[in-house]
Amino acid sequence: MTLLRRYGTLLALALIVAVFAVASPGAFGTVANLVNITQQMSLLAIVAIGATLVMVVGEFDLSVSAVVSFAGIAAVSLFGAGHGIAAVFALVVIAALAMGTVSGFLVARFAVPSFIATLAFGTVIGGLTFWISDGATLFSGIPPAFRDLGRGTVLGLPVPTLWLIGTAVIAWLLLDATEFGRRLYAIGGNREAARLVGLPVRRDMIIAFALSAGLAALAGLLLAARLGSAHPTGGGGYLLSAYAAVFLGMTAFREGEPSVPGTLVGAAIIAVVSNGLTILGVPSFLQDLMTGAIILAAVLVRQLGRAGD
Amino acid sequence: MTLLRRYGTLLALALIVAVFAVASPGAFGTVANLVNITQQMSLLAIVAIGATLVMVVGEFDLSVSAVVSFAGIAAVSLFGAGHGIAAVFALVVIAALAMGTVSGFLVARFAVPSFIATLAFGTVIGGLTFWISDGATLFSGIPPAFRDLGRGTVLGLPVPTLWLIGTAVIAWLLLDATEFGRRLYAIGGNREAARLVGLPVRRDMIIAFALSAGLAALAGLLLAARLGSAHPTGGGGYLLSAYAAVFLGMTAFREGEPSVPGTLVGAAIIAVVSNGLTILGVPSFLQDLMTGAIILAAVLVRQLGRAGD
Amino acid sequence: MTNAGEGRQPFLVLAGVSRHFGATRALDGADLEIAPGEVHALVGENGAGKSTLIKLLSGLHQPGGGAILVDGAAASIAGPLAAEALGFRFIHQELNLVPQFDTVGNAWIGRRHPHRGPFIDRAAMRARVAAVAARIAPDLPLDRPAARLTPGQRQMAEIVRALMTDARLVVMDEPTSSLSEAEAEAERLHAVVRQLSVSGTAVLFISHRLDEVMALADGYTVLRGGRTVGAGRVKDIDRAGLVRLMSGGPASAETLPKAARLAPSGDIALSANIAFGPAGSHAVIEIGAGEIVGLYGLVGAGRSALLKALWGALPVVGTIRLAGRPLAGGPAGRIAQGAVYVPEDRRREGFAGALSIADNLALAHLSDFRRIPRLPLPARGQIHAFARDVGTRLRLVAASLDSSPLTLSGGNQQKLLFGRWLGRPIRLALIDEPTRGVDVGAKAEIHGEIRRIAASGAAVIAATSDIEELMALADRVLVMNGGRIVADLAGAVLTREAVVAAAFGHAPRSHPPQPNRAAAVA
Amino acid sequence: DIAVLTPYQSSVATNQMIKVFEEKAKTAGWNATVVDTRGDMGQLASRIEDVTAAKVGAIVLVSVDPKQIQDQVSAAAAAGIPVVAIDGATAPGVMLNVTSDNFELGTKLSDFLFDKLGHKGNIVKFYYSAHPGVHQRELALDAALKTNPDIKVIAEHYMVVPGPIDDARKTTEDLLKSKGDQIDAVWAAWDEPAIGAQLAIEADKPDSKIIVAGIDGNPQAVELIKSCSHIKGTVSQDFDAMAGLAADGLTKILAGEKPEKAELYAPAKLITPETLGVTCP
Ligand SMILES: Nc1ncnc2c1ncn2[C@@H]1O[C@H](COP(=O)(O)OP(=O)(O)OP(=O)(O)O)[C@@H](O)[C@H]1O
Ligand SMILES: Nc1ncnc2c1ncn2[C@@H]1O[C@H](COP(=O)(O)OP(=O)(O)OP(=O)(O)O)[C@@H](O)[C@H]1O
Ligand SMILES: [Mg+2]
Ligand SMILES: [Mg+2]
Repeated sequence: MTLLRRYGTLLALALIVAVFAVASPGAFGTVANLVNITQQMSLLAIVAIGATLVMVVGEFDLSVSAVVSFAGIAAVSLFGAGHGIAAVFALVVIAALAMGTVSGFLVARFAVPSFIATLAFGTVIGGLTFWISDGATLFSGIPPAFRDLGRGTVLGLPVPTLWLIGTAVIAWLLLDATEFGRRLYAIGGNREAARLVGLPVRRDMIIAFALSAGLAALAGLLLAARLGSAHPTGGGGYLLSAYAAVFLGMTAFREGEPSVPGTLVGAAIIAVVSNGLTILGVPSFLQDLMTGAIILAAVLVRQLGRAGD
Repeated sequence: MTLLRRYGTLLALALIVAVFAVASPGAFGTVANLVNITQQMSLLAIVAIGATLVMVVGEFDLSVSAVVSFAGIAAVSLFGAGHGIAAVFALVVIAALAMGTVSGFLVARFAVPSFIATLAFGTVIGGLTFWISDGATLFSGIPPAFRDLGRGTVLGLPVPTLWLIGTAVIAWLLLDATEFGRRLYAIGGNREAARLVGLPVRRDMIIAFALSAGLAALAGLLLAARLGSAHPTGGGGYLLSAYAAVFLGMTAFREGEPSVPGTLVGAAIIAVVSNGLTILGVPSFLQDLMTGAIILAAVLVRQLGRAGD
Repeated sequence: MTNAGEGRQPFLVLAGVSRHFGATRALDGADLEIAPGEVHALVGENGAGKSTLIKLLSGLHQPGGGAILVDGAAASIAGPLAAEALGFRFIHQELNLVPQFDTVGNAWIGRRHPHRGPFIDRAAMRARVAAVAARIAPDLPLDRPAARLTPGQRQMAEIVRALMTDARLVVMDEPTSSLSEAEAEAERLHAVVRQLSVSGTAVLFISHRLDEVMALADGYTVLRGGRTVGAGRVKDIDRAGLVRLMSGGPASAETLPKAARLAPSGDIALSANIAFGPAGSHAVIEIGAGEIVGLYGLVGAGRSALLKALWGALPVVGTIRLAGRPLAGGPAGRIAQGAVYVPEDRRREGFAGALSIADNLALAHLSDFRRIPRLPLPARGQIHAFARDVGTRLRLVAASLDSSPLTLSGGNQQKLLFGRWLGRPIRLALIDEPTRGVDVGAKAEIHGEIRRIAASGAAVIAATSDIEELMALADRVLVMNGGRIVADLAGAVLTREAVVAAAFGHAPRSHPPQPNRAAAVA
Repeated sequence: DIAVLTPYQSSVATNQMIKVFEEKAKTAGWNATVVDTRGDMGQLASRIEDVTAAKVGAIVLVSVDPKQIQDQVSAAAAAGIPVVAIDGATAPGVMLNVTSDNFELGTKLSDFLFDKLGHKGNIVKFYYSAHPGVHQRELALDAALKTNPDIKVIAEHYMVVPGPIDDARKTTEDLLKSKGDQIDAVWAAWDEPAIGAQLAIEADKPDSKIIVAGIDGNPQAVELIKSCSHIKGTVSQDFDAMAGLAADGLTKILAGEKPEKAELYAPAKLITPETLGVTCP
């Protein structure tokens, strides 16, 4: 029972994988497919890790999807303007950090609820993205070397997976093993107390928002690299899924707090379910039904384990 | 300054209306157009009022958009099966109330975070909607009398506006003038305290979720009536806008509490801005930019008024 | 008394400071002087402005007027960091821990953590905290999240936090209000205060326990209505003198003698035989109509858990009967049967910040305030009339009954929890820390109300950490330890010494609890 | 097993193509499953990887430009899985693309409207450049505008998807308020915005002479044409033919043959009140 309570959602993930592997040993259960899932979940997980940082301080960043779209469009246009890969990467990430800083500033300085601040600011970013792209999908001028940042394998692991591993390790250490991370959790747990002991609440919150936007931009760049094109609303699908991953993760470990390992479990559940259901050839509408039901079950498993408390 | 603090967002709405009226006296500033705006905001506002009820108890209902889509599709299919208008209305609303009850039960009984519970359950509802509609837009067999529930005017006011007025008045009385409303605010303010003074916390939360789904279904029915067709993802656009309205409204009255008048102001700001910008002929991308900026300004006005505290 | 600070020059002087919140003059010309190594008591009625004064020192609020002088120079304390830099440490009245952090984590927030390489060193963090905790609170669980500590344990965690580093001034806003006065807890804190004083650290101490003040402090300052109305050496004043200064009138009878009340009738009103809460907790209780039973124990002994269990807010196994009828249906069912409950943690369990003071008072029985009895529409007028009545009976100091309870001072918040049950028939009262943080005057009122409730034939159980209160109020005392009732003291054997001894687990058990034969004992 | 993948299943046109293809698949004895990614290209790429891993018999992409997911398409082709596109484009790895020429659809629509207006007047444009096919129609309009200097675009609106009907309706309501007297026609890049525009005109300016036209031959639009609404035309893509051609092509491919051409065009025809045999006042 304690096991169920502490690791319920993780057990649910294991169970889901096991069920699919039995149902489809030849396709789902292969090492190649499991490795591929890590690649498929990587962009979502990177966005979700960014969202996790902001959730840790108790806020929402709803501009992540706008930043994902922006990063792809901005990158392809910059390539069109003749810039090199390193320059494009740097420019786009810096622009995103600046955007995150603005969101963070609005929330931390003016106490605007983050939900509305980032939603509105995301709309602004969306407008900017449309302006740059003229609303069209951009294809041309992407250097192959850039595309390789989002595809192929290195040492047998897909490149996006490697990006994810890097991001996750850094974010995890940042949150769990540094003073900055402790401060973020303290701010999220009791902002008043954090203020009372003189933590730099505003500065840390702004940094969290900036990092969230930076990671969304990274995901956007990798998405453009992976697809070889950039779509002005290409990040739209990431918003709710990223938060689904974070919230699933919150039920996975610790006392219902957002955490990097939790978010990874959450993103993995989402990725495994859609991969597995597609491989099993489940029709679309049933996929939705089952995805929703499986996520609910994954959360409930843990809550049932807690019922004894 | 106090005025700015207490009614900042309302003043912002007035200011926005004034600016548009000056910029376009002949088109925006006419009575006909202002009346038309009330019609354009009505469905969004109805959904947002439902979301407000759930926000009052401190939770999110992210399944509202799925319920909007479901209601339209279910209604048109039921018409196809030969049912009458009253029966269809009743069946769809009852189905939605049942769905809301399930969400509410998951949240109140199992303490599943509402964000993930309603997101997942919304996915299930989406799957159901796809199943019923086979993914197609449905339009045949809608009786004209049903369509009249979503269009035309009565006593000079557009029919959707009348629905909105009715909904808003009832919801407002419910929240502000009944014991139920008092209990909801108490639950939202401090759930543990509410439980300890013997309030029926679970039951009230479940009712709030059920009402939210019921109102979303009403909006979905009116949308189908208004468009003469139902689209399996027709409610998709309502989710974020509804919460934008609620959060805008939270900065409008009371001390940051969700409220019906606040949500109306929020929905009005959203509707006025999009109407005004379209009438002024502002290009699409600039519309996004400006919508975001205006909403941010509307929230900031009030927060600036508070800066003195 | 340490006599430290005697004759030394004050290093901290507040001269005529004021601070207004809208129309409320929380501070209106307050003076305060503290010398190095002095233990200084700040006393005053609820709402006198004590906590507000502390907040000026900690940089949370800025003074609206007057001056703060440190070492003779005007200092502006811009924020918590500035206060920390001056060497000031604070234990605020409303506890401020991060709920999901354990004691170790909480102790380190805002401090430079020990590092190993680029990462924080958890072992070193724990070792430092354990060293500090060993002095003050050896029983405090260091690895349990604050959210799952009892209020008393949380208070200790705060104290540990404040004493982690050396300081010039340690400010404690009612640090002992949920600590038992038995040697282990409040006493241990007192010892620490004396140690600090000897090592030259000044201590500014706020408490409504005047005996504690008399025993511990060197100097005192009395605030009334935001103004300093008296200051001096404690050895030059007596308890009655302090009360006179605080209330501005004669030292009225603080508490009525027990004899002023009718003897309990002897009918059994409440009988319970339950297992509840943390594993191993078990209680057999019988209480007569009109009887006031005190519940005593050390921090974490299980008093609150027992009361919650009786209130139906915790899962229980066993039977609870009120006047022979089983109590059921959770808190709502108990209210319907005439039971009431006052929680101990006012912030987390007490009231809803979103509602006004008046609405919070009416919350537990909204249906009593209907315009038309059958329609669930609350009548604002009736709610306000009720709130006004409660306010006068308990001397509530509030700017307006329509404002949020969060704007009230700590003691006044406490009054709300009690006040919501006044004025209706009560058959069972479960009261957890009835007067935590309440000033002496209001304490007498609350005690009076409790007696009135008992006199009307109700069974009353009051858990308290204040042994003065326990002795003054209770006809019979149950002492808990480790989730069980270890002593049942009444009449001649009910002495302070017996109670304290029982709390530590080496008590002569007058009625050893025997769950199986509970019925026969009656 | 055949995997049918699309990002736009809930769009009327796409939905119709899929329906028809599913029927043809059934008669051919294939087991077709449809996967929809709700407009998300990244998801679509992942799902193609999945069905490739599942070693399906063939992949059919509907309403998506394979170039947007080139790597995954190439990988599928390399794994020996034939890839066929409907309403897509040719690309490496795609054995057959059956489509209507979107540029031609746009030209047909523009010419129809301009003829109706006598090559002089003001139009409102509803477009959606993010979809490469729909974008082609917009380019066709631009080309047609060059040769018709007297036609002016006095307002344009980038559609909100999902919810295009309601969006077009609201926008048209607003435009009728500000420019109602100047608008002569509404050019809709597909039928859903046209339906929205029609709803607004019917409610706010039922007597106006504004003409609305779109593309797709959406049944609701056809119905509205039949009932003499403001929608006067839609350029119908022959979805039956497209899905049929795709199914035939796939049959050949599965039998080991190569399709004669990598790209097949289904004819498009204009639907107007006249072609439907109704006379409107
Ligand atoms: N943030 C605030 N807004 C409005 N009024 C306030 C606020 N903080 C304090 N007050 C008011 O200022 C007065 C002094 O409060 P303060 O908390 O300093 O009292 P206190 O002496 O600490 O009382 P207690 O013994 O009950 O803790 C009270 O009347 C209180 O209602
Ligand atoms: N939520 C919880 N989870 C785990 N243990 C808990 C929880 N709440 C309380 N405890 C433990 O249960 C025991 C009894 O707690 P209780 O609150 O009843 O003590 P108490 O006698 O009221 O003490 P205090 O004087 O601190 O209020 C304590 O050891 C406490 O640490
Ligand atoms: Mg105080
Ligand atoms: Mg207790």
